[in-house]
Order: sequence, then C-alpha cells, then structure tokens
Amino acid sequence: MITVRCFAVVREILGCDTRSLVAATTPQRASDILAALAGARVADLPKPLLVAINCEHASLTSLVHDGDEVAFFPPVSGG
Amino acid sequence: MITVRCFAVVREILGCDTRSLVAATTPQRASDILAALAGARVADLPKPLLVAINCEHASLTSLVHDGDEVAFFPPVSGG
Amino acid sequence: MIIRLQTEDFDAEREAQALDVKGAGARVSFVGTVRDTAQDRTITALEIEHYPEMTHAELSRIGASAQARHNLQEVLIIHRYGRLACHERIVLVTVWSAHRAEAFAGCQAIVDALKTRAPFWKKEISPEGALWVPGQTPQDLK
Amino acid sequence: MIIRLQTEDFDAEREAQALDVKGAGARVSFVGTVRDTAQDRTITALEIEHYPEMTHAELSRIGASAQARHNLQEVLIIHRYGRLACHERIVLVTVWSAHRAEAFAGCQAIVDALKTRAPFWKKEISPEGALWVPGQTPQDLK
Repeated sequence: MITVRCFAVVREILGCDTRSLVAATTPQRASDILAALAGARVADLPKPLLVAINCEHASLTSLVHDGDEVAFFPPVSGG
Repeated sequence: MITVRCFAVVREILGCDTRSLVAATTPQRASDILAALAGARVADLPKPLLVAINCEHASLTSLVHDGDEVAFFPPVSGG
Repeated sequence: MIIRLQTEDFDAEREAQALDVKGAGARVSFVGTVRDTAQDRTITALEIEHYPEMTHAELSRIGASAQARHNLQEVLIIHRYGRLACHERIVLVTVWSAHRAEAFAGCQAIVDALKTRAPFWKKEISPEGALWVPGQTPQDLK
Repeated sequence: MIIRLQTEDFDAEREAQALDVKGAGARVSFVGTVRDTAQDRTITALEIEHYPEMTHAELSRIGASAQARHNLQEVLIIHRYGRLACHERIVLVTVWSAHRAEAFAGCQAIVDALKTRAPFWKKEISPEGALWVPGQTPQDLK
C-alpha cells in the first residue's frame, strides 16, 4: 500500500488530502502515481510540481516502493 | 582653552582623565598637545594611539582649535 | 536543537532564556512577521498550511546542517501555522555561537533554507480575495 | 533610531515590542554576552569604560549609515557599560526591514562598526588579574 498526500493548490485541484493506493506493481515512478491519481486534471496542476517521498524532497522520476508515503505539492514558501 | 580627555590605558599611564589647557597658539596639532601633556611618558603610550576631536575620529596630525575637545585613547573594542 | 511548530505566538527573549546557553558570546535572531501589503494589495491575514511530519524532519535537517557548517552551539526554530493576522509573528530562528560572524551566517543560512526547502504554503487573505503566495523550489532539485 | 547607553540589563523582546514597528516583515537582532574564557583564561567579569558624549554620537552615525545603506525601517542599539559578570548581556542591536537580506546585512554592518569605531574599552577580570582587551582601529584611519 502507498499513501499519497496532497498539499496547498494541489490538494484543492485534486480535491483530496490523503489517499491510500494499492499499487498493482511496485516500485512505480512518482509521476505514474500522480497520473493515476489526477487523470485529466494533471494538466491543471502547478509547474514545477514538487514531490516528497517519506518526508524527504524527491522528484517526479523518483521510485516509490510499497509502504512509502509520497506527497505532491507546489513550490514551498516557509519563513 | 582646549579640553583634553584620556581613556583606558592612556588615562592610567598619564594619570588624568580630563584637563583644560590654555594653548599659547592655536591651532596646534593633536600630537603637539599630547607631547605637552605626556612629556617623557609619551614613549609608554600604546601604539597605534587614537585621537578624537569634538567626538569624531581624527588623527595625531589633525589640527585642534581653541574651544575644541581632544581625546586620546587606545584602539577601541565595542560590541 | 529545538524545533517547534505551533499555532500560538512566541516571546523571542523568553524562548532564548529558557535554553540558557552559556558562554556563547554571540546570539543572532530572525523574526519574520506578516506584512500588511503585497504587490500593492492590502493583506489582512495569512493562512499557513504545512506538512507536519515532513516540516519537522526538514527543519531538523536544515538546523543540523547549519549547526555543523557554521559552528553553532545551539539552534532554535519556531514556526507558526494556521491563520495569522497582519503584523503577527510567523517565525523565529535563533542561533548561538562563540563568534558573531558565524552566528550571522548560520542564522541567515537557516532562514534562506526555510524559504526554499520547508514545506509551508501561504495564502494571502485580502479584501479582494485569497491568493496563494508563489513558492520556491529547492536548489538541488532545479 | 534609538541609541541607549546604560549600566542596567535589557530584555531584547520587550525593547523591540516597545518600538512597535509595523509592516517591516523582517527583524534581525544581535545580542553579545560576556564570555567565560579568553585565550584559556577564566573570565569572571568585564569592566567596560566608554567616552559617553562620543559614544552616543558615534553610535548615531553608525546607525544612520546602516539605515541609509541597507534600507532599514528602524534601528535600536543598547550598549551597557560598567562592570558585567560573565554570561551577562553587553549589547543589543535590532534592525527592521521589509526584506530579510537587508535586515541581516544592516544588523551585521552595525555590529562590525561597533567593534572598530565605538569608543569602548574592555578590561577582562580573571583570578590572575585584570587585562585590557586589545582593541581595533577604524579602517579609514589605518
């Protein structure tokens, strides 16, 4: 099982903040998980789109394994 | 009249903190005023020796006019 | 190193005293507050969303990296989230070091890293409506 | 701009709040404290002598110069003198600016200028005796 989390405008566009996915095969690229989650709305998402895997910055080409938590969000603005 | 002020180790070596001098002629160089004030003890003073005239950084070659306040002190250490 | 994420306000001096770092010589603090205008729009409040688990992990990595690189004796980071009115404090970064140059460099490195790496997102609330603040991408992902 | 020379301690946060600077966005503070060792000698106290009239004038010049150069909205400098025990606070420099880079640069410029221009002299008191701390000469006089 893979946990998917969405934040900020990504959350608003996709209409969900947390979802559990049972992936047929793992590992998968983060971009494949996003495509399955977003469908046609992938075109509406902000660019660049940031990715974190298990709470560390990653990228759309990073591999997500069974048990991982993958998060999608727009560029950050702390401080 | 010229007011002379000494601080820190200069004050300790010369044994005075404030003195009023009536100068025969003005302007005088700060170094001349110091020579008159320190006498032989001028050799004991720290080098470099800093000078301020009317509360602004100056140098030993700066001119001191009647009515001025001239100060002699070692390098500073604020903060 | 102390990392705190909270909705409540903080008192920078009291937080520093509580840590009671001895013999550091230099302490540098940064406090960021909600500005009242942005691109000529009046801002009444800021809504700050974050990714709690990752925020804590990322702030710890940022603090530890600055601590090692700039010889910091101690690091304190407090970041608020939720809805903050204009002029309210958002973030406090305080560092202690033996020397002032390291303290300034270390504090600034942490604040800069917060801007580009910490998973916070801000929505500016103004009379005309709400607008997401454009964010930044970590340098190593560009 | 607020410049204060005093023997009493200060509370950095209360001093900042009292100034009540609105809409600055960034506030950077430096606090310097008496260190407990110097060149492996134990320091029990610091005696700080200054040239009151010139100190006030010089700190005002230092503050005004940084304010203009780094776009600071407000500057606060509090410097203590007299006898301070080890770990006591010596100096507070707080600056406010719209942007963090200017606030860091402005605060650091003031602290650096204090070290080389402000007429203070320090005597370190240790169990072995008292020793004047070597000072610095302003760059423009070298």
